[in-house]
Amino acid sequence: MSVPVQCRHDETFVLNLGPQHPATHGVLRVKLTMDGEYIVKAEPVLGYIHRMHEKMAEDGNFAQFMPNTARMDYLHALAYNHGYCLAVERAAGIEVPERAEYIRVITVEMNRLTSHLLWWAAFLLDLGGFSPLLYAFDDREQILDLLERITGSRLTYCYFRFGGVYNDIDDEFIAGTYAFIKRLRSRLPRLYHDLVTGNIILIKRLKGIGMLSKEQARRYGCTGPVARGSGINYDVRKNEPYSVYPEFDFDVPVYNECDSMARYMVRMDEIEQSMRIIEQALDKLPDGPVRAKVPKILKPAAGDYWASVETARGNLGHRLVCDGKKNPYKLKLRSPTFSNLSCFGEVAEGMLLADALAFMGSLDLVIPEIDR
Amino acid sequence: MSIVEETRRALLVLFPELAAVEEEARAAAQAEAEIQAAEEAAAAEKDENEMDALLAERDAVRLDAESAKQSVAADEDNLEAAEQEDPAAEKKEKEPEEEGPRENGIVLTDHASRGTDIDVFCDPDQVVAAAGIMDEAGFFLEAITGVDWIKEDKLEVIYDYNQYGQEQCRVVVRTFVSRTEPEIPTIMDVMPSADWHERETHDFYGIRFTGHPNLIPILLPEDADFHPLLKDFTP
Amino acid sequence: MDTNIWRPILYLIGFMAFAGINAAYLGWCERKGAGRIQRRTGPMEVGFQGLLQPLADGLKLMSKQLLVPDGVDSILFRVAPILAMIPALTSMAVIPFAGNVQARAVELSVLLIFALASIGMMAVLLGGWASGNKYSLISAARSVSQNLAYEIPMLVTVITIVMLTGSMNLEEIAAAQQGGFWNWNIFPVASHSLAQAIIMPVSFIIFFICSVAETNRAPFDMAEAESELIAGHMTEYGSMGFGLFMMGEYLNMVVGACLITILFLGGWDGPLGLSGGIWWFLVKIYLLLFTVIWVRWTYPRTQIYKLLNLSWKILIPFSLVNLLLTAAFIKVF
Amino acid sequence: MQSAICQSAAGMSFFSAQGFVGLIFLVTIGLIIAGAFVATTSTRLVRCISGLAVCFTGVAGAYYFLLAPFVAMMQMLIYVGAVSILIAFAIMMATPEEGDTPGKKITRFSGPLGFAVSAMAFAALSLLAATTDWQVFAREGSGDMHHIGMVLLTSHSMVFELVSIVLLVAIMGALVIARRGRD
Repeated sequence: MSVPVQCRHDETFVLNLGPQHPATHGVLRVKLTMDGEYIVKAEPVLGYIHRMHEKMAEDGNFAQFMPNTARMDYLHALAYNHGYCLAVERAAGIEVPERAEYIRVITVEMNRLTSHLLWWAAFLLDLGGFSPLLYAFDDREQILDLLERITGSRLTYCYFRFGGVYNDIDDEFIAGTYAFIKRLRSRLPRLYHDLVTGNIILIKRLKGIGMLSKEQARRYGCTGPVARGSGINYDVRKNEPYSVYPEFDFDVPVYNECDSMARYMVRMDEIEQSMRIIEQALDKLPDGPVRAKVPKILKPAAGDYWASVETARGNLGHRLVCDGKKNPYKLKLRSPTFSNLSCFGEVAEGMLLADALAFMGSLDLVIPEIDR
Repeated sequence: MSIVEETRRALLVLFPELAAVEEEARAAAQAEAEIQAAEEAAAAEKDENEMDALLAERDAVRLDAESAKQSVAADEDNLEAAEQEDPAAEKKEKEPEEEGPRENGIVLTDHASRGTDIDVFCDPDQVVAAAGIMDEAGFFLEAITGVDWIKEDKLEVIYDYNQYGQEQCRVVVRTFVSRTEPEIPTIMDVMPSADWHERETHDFYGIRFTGHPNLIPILLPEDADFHPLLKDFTP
Repeated sequence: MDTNIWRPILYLIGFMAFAGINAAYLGWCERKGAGRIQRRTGPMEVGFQGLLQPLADGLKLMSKQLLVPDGVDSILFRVAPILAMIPALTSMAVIPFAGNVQARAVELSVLLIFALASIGMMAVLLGGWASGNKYSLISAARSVSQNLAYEIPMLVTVITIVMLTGSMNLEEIAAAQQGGFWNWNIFPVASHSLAQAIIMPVSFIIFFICSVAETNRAPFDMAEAESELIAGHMTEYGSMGFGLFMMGEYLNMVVGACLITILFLGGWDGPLGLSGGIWWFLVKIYLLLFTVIWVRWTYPRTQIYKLLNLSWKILIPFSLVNLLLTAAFIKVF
Repeated sequence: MQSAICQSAAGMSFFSAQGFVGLIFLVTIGLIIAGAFVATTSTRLVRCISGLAVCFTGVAGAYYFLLAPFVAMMQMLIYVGAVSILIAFAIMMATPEEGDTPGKKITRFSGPLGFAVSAMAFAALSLLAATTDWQVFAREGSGDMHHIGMVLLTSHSMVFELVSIVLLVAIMGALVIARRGRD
């Protein structure tokens, strides 16, 4: 592992990593105090893309906030759709038809695949491997085409509605999804694992780098693959089942190594699990309506409600405080990466710059989601 | 014992009055149960050791509770609150959300309809103790946020805790602070993740977390002196 | 008036033209190759298969203003890109492309190339330092430590070749390997002992790795590591300043490939005893260049300390053992 | 080439091949002087190093003119490539607040003293240059690799060994400095 840092205060300098830096994937800035190439202190500075979505939620009615949800985590926008829908449906007591639930699960999982594929691509780019980016995009495009067919958009979806989804899926989508899963199944071991996962340089760069212990992960509130890479068996889909997830047979990959490689492996395994879920959901897909009858203007009973979903990055929570009127009195968004990133300062201390960037990449940051 | 129940008991430390009242009720209930248990124990010998341990534990708890009772007189309202949380009835009952300020205490909420399991309401100076209990119980901090109750002229501060166990148990700790002088101690020393959440809440609501070493804007611009989520905020 | 003077000058002009065209079209080849590797087409818009793309890029670079930012050391800032280019260009002068296709026959041409390569390192150092940018500074420090570390095994490996051939003249070294690949230094079964033939591939691998590292190519491109240091020493450069750095890099790659070809792959000698010529030489260097490009688009980047460890803990000991064994074999057999 | 040197020194036409070589010789000497000037007068350390590197390059050229191509190459390889870079390294490791503390010990004697010392050195070297019986034609092959190798391992082997001791001491010193603070 890394050589212990000798802190010679007179020889440190401050390096501004970002807000425009290729490895921060957006506009994150990290103020690094460096001793040579070793990091003495790392201080993430957030807020460069802050848009105050929570205030926007208070201004319009419940449905009007729906498009905003996709603008936060643009890589797993459907999970944000889902989380917000769950919160509002819980508040207003709306029942969702079963077919709609299945479609939700299918699309959310497909979106999770795109998110993980993009993460994989960008992570390899952080490590200096450029080609995997295009392999992953190749696959990702196929999902985006399929999703575009039924949702109408490719990135910032606004597909879910209170009480269902906007549009039913058709046979072509189902056939295309089956075909895609078959294709990804064949490419995954050869292209992804043989070429990249088994690569000695990759292993050397990730093994033992960015150790985030189980206790640290808990104290910083890490969730999602970051927590699962630290040996925490926590997945909202299993621990706090929502939608129709309990009906599917899937595993939660957990690795105990606590390093960047573990987080990498968790996500690679999750791709597998998501494909399993999609397949099962397509097999079991029931008939029926895809949208319940819901009044145009919702006025949920006063009170506060919480809904959590598992996004590609972890536990996304919506706290909805209602006062009986047609707009949310308050909407709190608990974004997973906000908590996941908060451990960066402590973990990056004493690391080499290159290792810290590898660690940052393994956290899978989506800046608009952190800044909201 | 379910994790919800366990956590609730742990949190009762915050409210000695409630704890005392509840302990009394439970002691009465358990005295009956003891007789039954003794009969059962005779039937199944291997259970005996377990029961001994249980009894010992209960005695210890009762001693604690009694000492607490001597120091503080339980008042009628608390008695009522405690009765609502009768272990037998707690699951079925759905706590209606009260308008306005609420009495301190612990309310169990229905997860399916609320998304939370335990709702704790405490004084501002108790949040650190609550965080300590949560930390000890292995919980992690999900979020900190505020709500501006402008009509009541109060700010609510909400702490969400969750845990990684297979059984679900989400704990909400709430407290009210005054709107003009919003101040609350920081829980950063207990939960390092609170650092950013508190800064964010300070950004949006202007709530000062006393003892926070670095309470500078995190999401707002560094020179921001406005708090956008206050209801009377005009851009 | 003898031709001795004009020959190098004419060659130098030729090399300059070659440097420009080579950098442009090697760049094009790299983009096309990367495109093939990544299942896309690469440049397609300008000209047939994007063949005029390098021209367009060159025009764009040349027509841009040479920007000298505030706070840079303006003299060194301007000197650095030239320094990246000149030594590589000069070392082309002593490379024998075929029997007598050589600008200037120099007795110590191997040494000359290494001497010039060490100046090339100054370019990165000065460019990184003069930019006054912290990323560039880190890049300068990295490239210096990397070059120092990799020059040692490289030189030690060259010594084995020099000992085998008994000459520091590239032409003589190449001439000694004529007559089929079994005479080449990479596996000299015919010209040297079998024991020597077994250790020479190791030398070749060491030399290849070192030359990739010396030319700052992926996976050893620590100095420009775009995801860590943005572009390292090139961060502050635009227009032809950047263009010169790029040309210097490609030219360095060519020089490295030429060296490997001459030292290990028999220079202009045709394999299987075919008649040699400059074409074989070009085929070999472009095959090597393709390998370097291939490696770049396949592997992720290593990390600077692992890179240095590779040199100090693996390559240097191996190359020293190699040297000792070679010396022993020469004495024994 | 020998002829080129003496002929250009004798003032042949500038446009002949000999004149060209003479021009290169003058450039070499110019490099040495300019490099030395920059190295000693510049206030920025990196420029000093660059000047030093230029000076070394010029010296390498001078060696080449002295029919010692091997030494010339080694001069480039070791002094330009390694020593200058090492000095740059040393500066990188040194404290950055160099600008605040330099040369505080300058007294009014410093200037005259420096002048006197350099004048004496200059006089001595000039005297030496003037009185030496210069051999215009160096012995053929005395500067090439084989000869140097033979000489180093036979008649001058003592010097060779002593050089290696110097290197050993240097390496140990470097290790001591590098390990400090990393206990």
